[in-house]
Amino acid sequence: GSDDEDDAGASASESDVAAEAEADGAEEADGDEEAPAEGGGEGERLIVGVQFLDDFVGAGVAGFATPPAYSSVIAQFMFDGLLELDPTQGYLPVPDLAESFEVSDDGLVYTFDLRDGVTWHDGEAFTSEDVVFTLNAALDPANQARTAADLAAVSSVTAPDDDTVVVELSRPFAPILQSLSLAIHPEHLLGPELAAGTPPGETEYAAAPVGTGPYMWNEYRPGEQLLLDANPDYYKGAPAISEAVLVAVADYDIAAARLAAGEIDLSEVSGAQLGLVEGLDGYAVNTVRSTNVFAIALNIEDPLLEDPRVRIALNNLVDRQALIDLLEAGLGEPALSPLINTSVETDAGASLATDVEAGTALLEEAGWVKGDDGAWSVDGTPVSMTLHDGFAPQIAEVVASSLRDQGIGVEVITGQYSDIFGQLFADPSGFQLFTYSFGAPTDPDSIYILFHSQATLANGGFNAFAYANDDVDAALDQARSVTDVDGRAEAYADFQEAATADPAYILLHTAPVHMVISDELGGWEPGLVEYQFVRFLWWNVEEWTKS
Amino acid sequence: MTRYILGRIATLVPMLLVVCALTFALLDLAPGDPALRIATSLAGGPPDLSRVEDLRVELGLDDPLPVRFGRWLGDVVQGDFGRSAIDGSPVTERVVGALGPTLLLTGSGLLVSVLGGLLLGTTVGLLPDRGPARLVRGGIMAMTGVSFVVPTFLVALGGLWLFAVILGWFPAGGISDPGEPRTIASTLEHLILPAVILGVGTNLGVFTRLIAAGVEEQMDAEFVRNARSRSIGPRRIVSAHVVRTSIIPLVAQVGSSMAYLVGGAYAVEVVFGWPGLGRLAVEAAQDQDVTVILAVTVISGLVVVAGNLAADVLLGVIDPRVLIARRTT
Amino acid sequence: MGRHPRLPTGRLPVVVALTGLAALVLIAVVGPLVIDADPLRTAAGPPNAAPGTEGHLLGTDSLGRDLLARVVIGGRASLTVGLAVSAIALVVGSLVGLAAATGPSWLDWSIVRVIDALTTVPFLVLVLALRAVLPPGVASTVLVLAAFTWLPVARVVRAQVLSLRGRLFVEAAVIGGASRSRVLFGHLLPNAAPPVLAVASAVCAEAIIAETTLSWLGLGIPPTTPSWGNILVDAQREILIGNWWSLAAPATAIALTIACTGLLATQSRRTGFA
Amino acid sequence: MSSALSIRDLHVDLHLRRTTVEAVKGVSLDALPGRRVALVGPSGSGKSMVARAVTGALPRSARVRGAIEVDGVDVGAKRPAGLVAMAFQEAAAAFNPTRTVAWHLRESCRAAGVDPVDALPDALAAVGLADEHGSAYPFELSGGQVQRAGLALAIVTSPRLLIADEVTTALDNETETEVLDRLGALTRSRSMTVVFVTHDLALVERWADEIAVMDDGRIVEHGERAGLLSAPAHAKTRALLESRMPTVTLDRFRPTANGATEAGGDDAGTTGDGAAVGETPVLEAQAVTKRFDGQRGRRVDALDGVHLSVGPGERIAVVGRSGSGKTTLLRLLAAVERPDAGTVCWGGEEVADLDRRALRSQRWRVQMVFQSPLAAFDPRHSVADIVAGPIRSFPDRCPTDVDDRVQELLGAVGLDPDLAPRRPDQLSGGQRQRVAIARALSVEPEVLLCDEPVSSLDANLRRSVVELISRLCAERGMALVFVTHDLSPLPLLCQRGLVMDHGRLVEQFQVDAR
Ligand SMILES: Nc1ncnc2c1ncn2[C@@H]1O[C@H](COP(=O)(O)OP(=O)(O)OP(=O)(O)O)[C@@H](O)[C@H]1O
Ligand SMILES: Nc1ncnc2c1ncn2[C@@H]1O[C@H](COP(=O)(O)OP(=O)(O)OP(=O)(O)O)[C@@H](O)[C@H]1O
Ligand SMILES: [Mg+2]
Ligand SMILES: [Mg+2]
Repeated sequence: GSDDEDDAGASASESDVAAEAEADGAEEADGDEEAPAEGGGEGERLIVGVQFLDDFVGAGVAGFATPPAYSSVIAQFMFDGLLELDPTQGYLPVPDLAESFEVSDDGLVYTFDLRDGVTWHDGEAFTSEDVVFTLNAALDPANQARTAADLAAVSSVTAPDDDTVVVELSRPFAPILQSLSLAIHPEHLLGPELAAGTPPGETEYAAAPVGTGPYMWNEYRPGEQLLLDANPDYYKGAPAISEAVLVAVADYDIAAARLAAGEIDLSEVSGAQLGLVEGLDGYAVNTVRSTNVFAIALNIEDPLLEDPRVRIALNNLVDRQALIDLLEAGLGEPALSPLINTSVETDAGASLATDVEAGTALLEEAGWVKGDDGAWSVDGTPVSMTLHDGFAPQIAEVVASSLRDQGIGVEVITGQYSDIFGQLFADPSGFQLFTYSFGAPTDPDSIYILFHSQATLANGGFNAFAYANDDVDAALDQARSVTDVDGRAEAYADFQEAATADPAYILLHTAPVHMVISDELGGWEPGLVEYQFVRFLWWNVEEWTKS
Repeated sequence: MTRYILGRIATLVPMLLVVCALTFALLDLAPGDPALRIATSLAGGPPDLSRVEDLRVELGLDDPLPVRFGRWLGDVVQGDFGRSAIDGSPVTERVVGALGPTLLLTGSGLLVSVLGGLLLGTTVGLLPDRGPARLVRGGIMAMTGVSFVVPTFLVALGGLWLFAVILGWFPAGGISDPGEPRTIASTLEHLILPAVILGVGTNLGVFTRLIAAGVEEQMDAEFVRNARSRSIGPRRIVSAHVVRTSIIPLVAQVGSSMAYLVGGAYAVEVVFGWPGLGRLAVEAAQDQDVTVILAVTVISGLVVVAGNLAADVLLGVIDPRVLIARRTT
Repeated sequence: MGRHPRLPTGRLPVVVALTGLAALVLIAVVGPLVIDADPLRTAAGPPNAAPGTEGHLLGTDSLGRDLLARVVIGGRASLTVGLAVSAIALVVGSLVGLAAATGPSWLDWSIVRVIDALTTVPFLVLVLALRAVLPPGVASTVLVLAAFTWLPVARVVRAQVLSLRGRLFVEAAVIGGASRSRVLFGHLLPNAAPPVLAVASAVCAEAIIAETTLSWLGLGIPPTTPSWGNILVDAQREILIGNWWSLAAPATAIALTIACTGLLATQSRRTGFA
Repeated sequence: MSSALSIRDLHVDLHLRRTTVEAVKGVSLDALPGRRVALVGPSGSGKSMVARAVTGALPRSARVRGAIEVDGVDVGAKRPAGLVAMAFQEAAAAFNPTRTVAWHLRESCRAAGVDPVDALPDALAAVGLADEHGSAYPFELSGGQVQRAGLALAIVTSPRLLIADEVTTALDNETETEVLDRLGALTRSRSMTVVFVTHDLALVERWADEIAVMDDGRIVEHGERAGLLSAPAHAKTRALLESRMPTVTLDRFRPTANGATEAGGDDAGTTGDGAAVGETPVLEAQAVTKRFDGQRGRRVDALDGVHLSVGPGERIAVVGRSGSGKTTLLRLLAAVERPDAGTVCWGGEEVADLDRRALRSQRWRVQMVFQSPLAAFDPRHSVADIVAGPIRSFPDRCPTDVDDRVQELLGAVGLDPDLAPRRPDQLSGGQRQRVAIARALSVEPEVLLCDEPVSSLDANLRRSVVELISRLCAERGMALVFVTHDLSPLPLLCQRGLVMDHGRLVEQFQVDAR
């Protein structure tokens, strides 16, 4: 229910939502108290196949050092944040450890009222000290926290009393609520160790972390599995399934095999494995739309690509349907906007749709000449471009092939992710086309680092080729500083219009997410959309049942 | 003999040093700025360039190569392999923890390929190359030749689907059942399929052929004719005379296949979710996690060296002429 | 009466193997000039089209690329890798192994040490390190693979020669005034040949296979240069959904090549390379 | 009384790649229990093949027809362990090189169900070997020692039928007598039947009850010893008997010095008497010492301060008991083994001082005929390749075409040119020995070192080979060091002789030219 019609001020709106959500939470908690008794969940075990388990555990261990997105697997099982992002409401931040919160009118002071009676897995009481500690630790450069950049607008964190936390910002920053959903760690365990100068990853705490979430750390067998036990004292009520095991799977093929062998209850697979898991006895495949957009970044400083008409034409000429059919088993969607499937998507991207005639016309307009053999040339030289790729060679090949079909010479250069990106960071000028992937899973602001002229690689952004468009910049800045939903939506509409007229990317398609789930499992509810690596699969794991 | 072994061991230390220095230098040649790489992975995106400078100073990356190597070596000698360049976690535990499973898997894989090679190679060497026996020979050669034609990862994937998924005879992965404690029985249950696949997928073909070649040649040797004249049973002729002499090249080969096995078990480890060194190495290689790669190098180097030493000693035991040649030179 | 032991070129299996190899090489060299399908063109036909589908003799892969064109051009990369790697390994390995077994003891000592040292460097580390220095491609793959495949050859040659060296016939040849190289190449090496050739044939096979594995790890010949290895890797999954031809085409090509080299080795062994 | 051995119409065909060799063409032979039957005949006539056929030791390429029964048991179908055993002509090759002698003996015992505790030392003692020889590897033994070890291996299980293929060729007279005496007692006491293959007619005279003469794969004559020797019926038998060289014993020669001190203690003047006085010796060993460290601390002083000087064209015989160090001396002289102490000189130059290249360029000067030729041939080379080996290294030494020269050499040692493409293991014992001689002669060396070069040749061939060597010495001025236990060629061949014992020169003697 993201179509909130409340037209009151920003703070009121947020509070309302928060209050609503609080009520929901209470209801859920009530329901859950009965669940274990009814479902006979006692002794049940949830077995989940997870890629990059070691990385996730490593990140979860130093959890505060990681945006919730990256640590989501561990964080959603073991930890809570001040707020959580509700997939059923377009990832609206709703109360979690904070019972409610208030935002000052100038958008600079956030006051959180903490939930009472929450305890850590070791029995200690959860207090505002823990929140202050975690946020300060994340901001401390010594801890090299990945979240530090997201929290850059925070100027101070204080705890007037045990139940209240006040976060002050130096400037209005709309996405801050999302950032404040990061996992909270126990001051009484981690605090002394960090104070002693131990790096987060090497603390004793990291070997057996303690949270407030629905599941508790039991045992970690590196490279193999992570064993978790249900937290009987979880504030929403004890989870119905008494044990959770996260099993490492090296890739989707192996996940498919272990699913087929009946060894795991659920795992994600990619489009390529659909043929293997469809019709598998005892499992169902759930396909979820996604915001994960594949794109080709364009080096706008390259003479061939300077002209926006050429960049629009490339968008028109690329065969998106081929990508979807060949790589996503026909289940992806053509992406004409970087904000596809988010709450702020508009139809501004229509002019980028695949349309060979329009593209051809635009190229001719831009001074390209099509020869008798169908090959394009500029100033008598046949057009030939390079397409660098570091992670999706098949996408690169299909794109290159479809552009070649249109008479544009494209040669694919693939390599290892770190190599190719290393080259890019070192010197982007040798590149023309470059495969990229991005998306706006929880807050549309995540595209800021892709389009804003300040977000160059040198500044820590992802705007690889120093794309700069004043209208785009203005719209993105505006979206950050207004805090009301409609105001932001308007700003993003402006952004999309400007970005469509002057594309920085060839936008390709979205890759949907396929979850294979055992029929024995109940209570799983997908978010609206999912994004690469940022899975909100587990957001309601405490409600799951297994028969 | 004891002297010889001690001598060999005394040479191991400098040898490992050379290996470490070599690897260290090679990895140093890799293009790209390690500080940038670390900063990138720490930041999970484009790093803050001033951070990169800090890191460079912090990690002493501007020091000359020998200085860095010395520092690293000093730490390693104290049992500290440093911190992962990717997530900053300590490497020592991970590498040491992965060593056990790797030894188990490669050891069993080697056993499978040696025993299988002996059995099948001898069979092939003994069967006449004519008549219906030719079919059996061809059959065995084709079967063991699988490893020549099919890459190990495909054998592993195929084996996984056939034996674990379709037939359900073995678990499909891991070293223990999800959520259950590790026991010897469950470890064995999980070990069989990957070990057999590793043995068949890597060395069985070579071993079978080596043995077959030797047996075929030795079966007409004068001393075998002599043994026949002494009414020594065919089985004993094969086991005590022929195999012993044909096994010499095999033992030499085992030594060099150690590294192949240790480093090469990766495919099997990845496919079967076996928490071993190979898998660690693959992941580290893909992440370019230099610290982990170095640690894996040292540890697997130790294993391989030990294996080579064992093979060398064995060679001397089997073929006295080798020992004598060594003693006189 | 031959001066040196010769490959028994007159024997049928050898003729078959040599012809087979020559044919494979010829197809890889000439084939792409004859076939007009573009091996890189995706959606050239329907994806996963069965063999015999209009215009696609061997069918298409999951990206709708023509398999025949891909396998034929893939032979260029794969055969280059297999043959070049085994040639390098055989030559370097034999020379080094011989030098170790017959040279002064310090040389043997150092060579053994170096071989031991190199064999302890795990394959992946070597690959990664060399890969980091060399741009990905066929030539660098050959170098990477040759860098460690000569080791087993050298070891086997050394072990064989060591056990042969003490034999009387070598002594007799020395008394007969055989030059050092004649002893090495006329007596020791040919006698060591059967297991060495068996290993070398394994090396050729191993190289072609290792190329595949490197592709699987994403460290091999880039997918934009088709090789049997990366075609195979692309196809590994398709077989489970019924597209056996994607796998069968490169696998058959690999199997044929390896069968030919294997046959050569077996034959040279059976006839004692003479 | 039934026969201990009964062979009926035995054929052995050897299928080579291009041809088939009919080695045995219908042999029938009976031997009564307890009898000793000598099987004699020219080299290559098929004697060893008959022996192998009886014991199942034929090469893979062999196809057999005919019936063979031992003690009424058809051994073609099944050979119970301990029924029949054979001592191989080339003992060195009959042992698994990676196992000790005792290991083989124990293996035989186990197969035949005999307790090795007594049988093993008994068998070794019977052939005059000590326990330490048992624990040695075959390649650590001298020629005569392995030969006796091979014999021990055959008798250790006390078989009903013993086949001995040239088992005394490497033994000196004394040792031979000892071994035969003990063997005789043993076979008598166990009423063993013995079939022995030999070229040594003296041995036949002394030991055989009956004699069977083979020629070209057939038995041409068979009868009681006395009758056959006095009135040979077949032309081949007569030829063999006639070409026999007169038996010679050491007493016949004139001692010139005795004791190692005299022979070796002084300078070259002592040893250098004879033809060599005043001239630079072509080959010289000064106070050479060689010690081997064997298994279980077995330590052998194979040579202990030996002096030897060979003048140009001088022909020296070296005799001595089995294991006394003769072969070791030759190997030092040929510079394929280094002395522990002392020096070896070629033409006045110390071998140890020559660098590898210089040494190699001199190799043609000193050529050697090995005691066990099979092991001294590259198993993968053909006869022609073997003979041509040295010529290829020293093309100057052979002005004519290599192939022609090979044919010529084969002819000179009485070998059929058809044998040229064969591998060494496809030859008879005598044929191999002649190949070895042909190889050594191919570059017309200055010094020829011969280690029992004619031990496996029949009387006929032996004479012609000895005459060949003698002629070459005379015509080309080739010097000769001739190790032998059979003294009969000496008068024809040598000027003086040395006696070795336990690694020392103990005596010298002068041979009067005939
Ligand atoms: N490689 C070796 N290792 C150990 N002992 C050896 C080795 N070679 C020879 N011997 C020993 O050295 C002694 C001399 O051996 P050599 O071969 O010179 O004797 P020989 O006089 O030639 O005897 P024969 O007449 O029996 O051939 C023997 O006792 C033998 O056992
Ligand atoms: N393995 C073999 N392959 C082919 N021919 C062989 C083989 N062994 C022996 N011969 C041939 O068979 C014939 C008989 O050989 P055999 O060994 O029986 O001779 P022999 O009578 O024992 O001679 P010698 O006294 O020289 O030992 C010879 O012409 C020989 O060349
Ligand atoms: Mg014979
Ligand atoms: Mg001797």
